[in-house]
Amino acid sequence: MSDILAVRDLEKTFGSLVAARDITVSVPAEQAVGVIGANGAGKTTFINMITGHLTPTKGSIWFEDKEITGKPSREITRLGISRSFQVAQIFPSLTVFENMCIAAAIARRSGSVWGNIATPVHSPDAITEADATIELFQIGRYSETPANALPQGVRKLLDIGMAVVGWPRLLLLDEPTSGISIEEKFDLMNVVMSALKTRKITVLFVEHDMEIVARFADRVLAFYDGTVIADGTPTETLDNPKVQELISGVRLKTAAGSAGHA
Amino acid sequence: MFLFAAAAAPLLPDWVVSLVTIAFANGLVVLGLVVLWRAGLVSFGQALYYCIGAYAVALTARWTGFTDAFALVVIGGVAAGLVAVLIGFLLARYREIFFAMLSLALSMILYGVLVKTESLGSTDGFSVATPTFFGYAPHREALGLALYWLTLGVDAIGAVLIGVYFRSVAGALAAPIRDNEIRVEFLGVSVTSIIHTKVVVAGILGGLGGALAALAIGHVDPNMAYWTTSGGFVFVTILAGAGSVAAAFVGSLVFEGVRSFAFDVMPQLWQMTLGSVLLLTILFLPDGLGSVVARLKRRGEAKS
Amino acid sequence: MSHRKTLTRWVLAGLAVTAAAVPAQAQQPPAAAPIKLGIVSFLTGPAASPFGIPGRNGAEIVIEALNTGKAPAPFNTVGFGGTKIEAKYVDETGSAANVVTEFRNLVQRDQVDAVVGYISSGSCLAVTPVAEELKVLTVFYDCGTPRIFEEKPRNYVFRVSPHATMDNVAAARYLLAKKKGVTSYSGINQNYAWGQDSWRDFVGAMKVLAPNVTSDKVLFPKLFAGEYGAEVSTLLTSKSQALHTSFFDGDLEGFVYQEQARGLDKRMTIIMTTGEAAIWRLRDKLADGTIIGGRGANGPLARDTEINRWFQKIYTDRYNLPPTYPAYQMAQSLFGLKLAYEKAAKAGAKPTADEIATAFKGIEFDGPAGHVKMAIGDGHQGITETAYGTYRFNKQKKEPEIVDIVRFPAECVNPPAGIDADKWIAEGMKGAKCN
Amino acid sequence: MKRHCGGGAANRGLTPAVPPSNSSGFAVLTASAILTDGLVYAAYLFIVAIGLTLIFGVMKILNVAHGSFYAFGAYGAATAVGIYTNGDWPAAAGFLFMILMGMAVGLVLGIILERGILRLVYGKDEVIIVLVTYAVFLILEDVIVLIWGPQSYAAYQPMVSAGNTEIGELVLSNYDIVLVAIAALLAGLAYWALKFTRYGRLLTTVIFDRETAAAFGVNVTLVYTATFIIGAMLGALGGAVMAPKIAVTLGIGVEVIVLAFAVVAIGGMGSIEGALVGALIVGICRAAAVHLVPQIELFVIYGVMALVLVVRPYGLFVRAQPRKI
Repeated sequence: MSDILAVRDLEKTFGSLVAARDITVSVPAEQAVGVIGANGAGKTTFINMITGHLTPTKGSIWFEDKEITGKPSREITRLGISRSFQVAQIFPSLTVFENMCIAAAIARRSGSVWGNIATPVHSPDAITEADATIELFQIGRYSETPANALPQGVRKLLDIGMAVVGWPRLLLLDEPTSGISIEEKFDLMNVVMSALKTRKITVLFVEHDMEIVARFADRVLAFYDGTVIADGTPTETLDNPKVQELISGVRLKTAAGSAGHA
Repeated sequence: MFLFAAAAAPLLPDWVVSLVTIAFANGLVVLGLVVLWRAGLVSFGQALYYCIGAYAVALTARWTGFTDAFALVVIGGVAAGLVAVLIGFLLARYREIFFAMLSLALSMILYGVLVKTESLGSTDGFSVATPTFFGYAPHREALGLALYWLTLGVDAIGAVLIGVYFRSVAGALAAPIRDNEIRVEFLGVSVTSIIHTKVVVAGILGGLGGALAALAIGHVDPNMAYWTTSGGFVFVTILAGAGSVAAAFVGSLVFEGVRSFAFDVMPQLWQMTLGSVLLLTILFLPDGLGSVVARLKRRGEAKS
Repeated sequence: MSHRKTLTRWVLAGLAVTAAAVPAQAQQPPAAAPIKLGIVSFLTGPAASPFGIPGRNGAEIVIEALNTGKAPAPFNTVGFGGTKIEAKYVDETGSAANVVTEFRNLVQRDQVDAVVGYISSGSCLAVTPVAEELKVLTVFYDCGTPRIFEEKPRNYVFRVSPHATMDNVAAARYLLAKKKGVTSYSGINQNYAWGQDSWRDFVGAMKVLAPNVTSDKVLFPKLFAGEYGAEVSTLLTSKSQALHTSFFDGDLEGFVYQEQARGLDKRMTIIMTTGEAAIWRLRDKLADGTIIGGRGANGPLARDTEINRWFQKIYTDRYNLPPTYPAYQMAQSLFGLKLAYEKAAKAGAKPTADEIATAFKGIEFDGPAGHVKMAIGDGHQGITETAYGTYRFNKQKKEPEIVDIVRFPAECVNPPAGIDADKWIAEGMKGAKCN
Repeated sequence: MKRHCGGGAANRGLTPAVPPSNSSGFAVLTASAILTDGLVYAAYLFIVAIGLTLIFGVMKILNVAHGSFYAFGAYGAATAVGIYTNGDWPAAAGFLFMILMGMAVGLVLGIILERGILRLVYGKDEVIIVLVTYAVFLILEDVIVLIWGPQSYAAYQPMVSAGNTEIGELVLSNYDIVLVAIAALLAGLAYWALKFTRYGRLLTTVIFDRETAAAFGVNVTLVYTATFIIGAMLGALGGAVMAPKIAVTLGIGVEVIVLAFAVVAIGGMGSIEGALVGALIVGICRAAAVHLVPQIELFVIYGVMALVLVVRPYGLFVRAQPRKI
C-alpha cells in the first residue's frame, strides 16, 4: 500500500529565520519513526506543520493521498492525525476518566455545531472506549484522580491516550519522555509503543534519548539546522558520522537543555 | 422542585407569588450566565438579551395586539437568540475581562438607543398588555397564578434542556475550554464555535427571562439593559454558583428575598445589605449556594 | 411597625415559600386598626436629596399634624375621618421590577389602605396597571408624565399635582411676556423621558405663541453627566437670548456652577422649570434675572394664604429649610386623599377603595399650593394655577427671593378635559382661558 | 486615532444652525471650541481613569469600587471646602486643602479595603475579585449616606474664585485650565515614576511578569498594597478636583465607573499611556458630537469603545501574547 504520510520540500521561515527547509519525507503505514536533532533543529516545527499548528511557507503535505497543507489543526485531527505535546496538554480540573471520556465523545461526534450539542459525553460507547484506552495505557488506578494531582509519567500517558482514544491512523509524539526520569522512560515507552502496535497506528516521535530511539524506532530521521541530514534504520542513522558529530555527540548537553526547555 | 413550587402556589400569599414569579423569571437569565461561567466567561452585558426579550414581547403585543403568553415568551426567546447569534460572531473571540467589557459596551449601546427612542417612551418605557393563555384571560390573583405557573413551566423546560445540554459535548466542553483551549482544538473541536453556541444558549435564556419578567411586571423600560441590571444577574450567579442548574433559581429567589427584606426593614441601607451578602458569599461559600445544595445531596445519598 | 413583627413575618414568608404552609390571612391586620398608608419616594440615589427626602419630610410633618388634629380647617379632623394614620416609607430606587414588587408588597403583604408616592414617571407608568389590577387607591405626588390618564381611563389612580405640560407652556408664556426681544432660544435638557418631554412641550408652546421665534442649539446631555464644558461652549457660540432647561438638583447645580464660571448667564436668560427646588442651595450662585418655575405655585411662588403660612412654618421649624415643591405636592396629595376619604366615609364606617375613588373624582379644595380642581383625566388628574417669576438674591436679607411673579390660571396652561396634552399644544392650545 | 472620530467629522455636513454669513469663522470657532472642550473632558477622564488602569495593570483587578473612591474624594473635598469657607484663610490654600483632604480620604479608604478585604481574595479568579469590588462599591454607597446623609453638598468656591479667561469668542474657565494642568502633571509624574524610580521599576517588572518578579525577590504583596493605596488616592483625587464643578450627591460614583472603564478599555487595560490616549479620543469625540451632532452624544463613548475593542480586542496599547505549546 502507498505511504500514509508524504511531505514534499517543506519550508518554514519566520521573517529572516529559517526554521525548516527542503524537508522531503514519506512514511509507510504502521511504521514507528524516531525524530532526533538538537533543539531548534526544526523537529517541533516539522510536527507543528503536519498537525496544522503552523502553516508551511513552501511545500506540501499529503495524508493518505489527500493534501492537507495549511488546513486548520482541528480538521487535520478529524482526518485522522493526532498528536501529543512536549508539556502534557490535559484538563487539570477533570478526572482522568473525564479527560478520556470527553476526548472519546468528541472523536465520535459529527463536526457540525449541532453535532456538538446532539452528542452526549457519557454515551455508552464513549465510556467503553474511554475505559478501554485507560486500560490500554495502564492508568486504570488513576481513573478517578483529578488530572492536576497526577504524577508526571501518568500525565504523559493520559496526554497520549487522549490523542489515541479517537483511533487516529497517524500519531505524532513531541518528546514523549521529556521531563521523565531516566528509569521511568523505558517503561513509559513500552506502554505507549505496545498500545500503538495493538491499534496499528503509524507514529512519529521526537526523542533526545538515543537509546530509546534505537530501542523503539523502525526508522530514524535526523534533523539539523531545519532539514533532514540522515534518514534510515536506527543503526544507519545513528552510525552516520555527521549525526555522530552534530547530534548524538552533543546529546547530553541538548538533553539537559531540553529538560529545561520542556 | 418546580412541581413542588407549583403545587405550593395556592397556599402562598399573593405578594410571595409575584415575588417568586419575578425571581424565577430572572433565574433563567442567571442560568444563562452559569452556562458561560462554566467556561470561565462572565458577561457584564447579559441585560442586553433580558431587555431584548422584554421589548420583543411588549412590542409584539403593542403593535399586533397579539397577547397569547406562550407565543409571546417564545418570541422573546427567539428575538434574543437571533441577536446572540449575530453578536456571538464577534464575542466568541474574546475571553476573561475583555469578554465582560465588550458585552457591557454592547448592552449600553442598546440602552442608549432605547433612551433615544421617544416613540417608545424613552426612559419611562411603556406598559405591556395583559397576557391571555390560549384565549383564557384571567385577572388579579388568577392572573398572578397563571403567570407564576407559566414561569415555572418555562423554567422547568429550560432546566431540563440545559441539563441535557450540560451532558452533551458542547455543554461539557466548558471546564476543558477554561483549562486548556489548545488541547480542545487538537481534539478536533473549534473552541470559537463552542463558545458561540454558549453565547447563543445564554442569550436565549436571557430573552426568555426578559419575556417572562415583562409579562410579570407589566412594564418595560431601558433600565432593563443598563449595566447595573447585568451586575445584578452576575451577582446572583456568584451567589448561586455554577454547581447545579437548580442553584440558579434558588440563588435568584434568595436574592429577591434578601433585597425585598432589606427594602422592608432598612429602606436606606439595602445596598449595604446586598453588598455584605455578596461579600460573605464569596468569602465563605466560594462555590455559591449550589455547593451547599450539592453537599446536602451527597449527605443524603451517603445516608441512603 | 416593630422589627420583631417584621422579622416574624419574614420568617413566615420564608416558611411559606419552602414549606408552603402559611395561609394568606396570617397577614390580616386586627380590626379597628389605624389607616395604613404606603409612602414611596427616593430615599437613596441622586433623586433622594432634591425630591425624595423633601417629599418624605412633607408626608411626615403633615401626617403628624393630621394625627394630632392640628392642621387648619377644613383638614382639622384627626387623621382620616377620626382614624389615625400609620405610614410606611419605602424606597423607590431600583428597576421597574423592584418598584412593582415593592408596590405589591405594600398592598398584599403590609395590607396598606392606600399608596401615596412616586417621583419618576417610569415608576408611575409601571405601577398604574398593577394598582388598577389590585384595585388599590394610589395617589401619585410628583411624577409629571401626562400619559398616565391619557393612555386609558383609570379607576383607582389619582394625581392631585398637575402634570408637566403646564410647566413648559407657562414657561413659554412668561418668557414671551417678559423678554420682548427674543428671536431665538436654545435648550439643554437631560437625555431621558422627563427632559425630552419638557423640551417637546416648550418648543410646541413657543411655536404656537411666537411662530417666528426659532430654536437654535438643542442639547441632551446624559442624565447625571456632571461635566458640561462642551455644552456650555456650544451655547456660548449660540446667538439665542434664552435657554430652556428642565435640569434638576445635581445636574442643575453642576450646570449652574460651570456656566457661571464662563458667564453664559450674561449672554442669555436661563429658564429653569424646576429652579424653585434649588434656590435655597444655590443662593447667590444663581444669577439674578433667571426665570424660575416650581412645578406649580409652590414655595415662594405660592399665594400667601393661611394654610400656606402654616405649612411653611411647621416644615421650616422641623427641617430648618423652607419646603420645596416636592413637599408641597406631597401635602396637596395627602390633603386631597383625606377629603376624599372623609367624603366617602359615612357614619364612621371604613370606606372601600371604590367608595373613596368615587368621592375623589372631580373633588376641589384649597391646599398650601392653592386651589386644586380634579378637572381632567376623567376627574383623576388635578389642575392648578401655576406661576413663574424672576430670581433675585436679596443682598440685605441674604436670602433668595422671586420677584415679578406672573400667575397663570389652570385653564390657561392645561389642556381642557378629554384632550391629550401633546395634541392640545400641537393644535394651537385651543380653549386656553388666560386673561 | 482619528478614524474613530470619523462618525463625528463625517456629520459636519448636518451641523445645526450655522449662520450662512460667517460660517467659515464659525467653523474655526467650533473647531477650536471642540479642541478645548475635548481637552478639558479628556483631562477629567484621565484623572478618573489613571488610578483604575494602574490598579488593573499591577494587580489584574478591575476595581468597581473606584467609583466609590471618586465619590468619597468628592465628599471629602466638599467637607473641606465647607470647613474652609467658614474659617477665613488665604484663597489659594483652599484649593490645596481640598485636594489634600480628598486624597487623605482616599488613603484611609485604600488601606482599609486592601488590608481588610482584598488581601483575603488575592489569587481568586479575576472575575470573582471584580465582584468583590462590586460588593464593596454597594456597601460604600450606603456608608456615604451614613456619614454625609442623603442631602447633596456644594463646593463651588474654588472654581468660582478662579474666574475665567476670554480668548476671542471663547470663554474658558480658569479652573478647567487648572484641571488640564493637573492631568498633564499626573501623566508626567506617572511617566517619571515608572521610568526613573525604584518603585516604578518594581511596578513595571510586576506588570510585565508577576512570577519572575516574585522569583527575583520583589515583595509582590508590598507592591500590591502600595499600588492599591496609590490607585485609591488617585481615584479620590479625581473626585476632589471635580467636586467644585458638580453638586456632590449620591450616585456620582456610578457614572464615573463606566466612563473610566470605557476609557481604560479603549486605551488598553493597565496601560497608563493607553488611559491618556483613550481619554483624549473619547474627550475629543464627545466634544465633536456635542458641537456637531448632539443627537449621538449618548452613544459616542460606548460606540468608540465597541469600535476599538472590535479592531483591537485588548485596547490600543496592549498586545495579546500568543499562547505557546
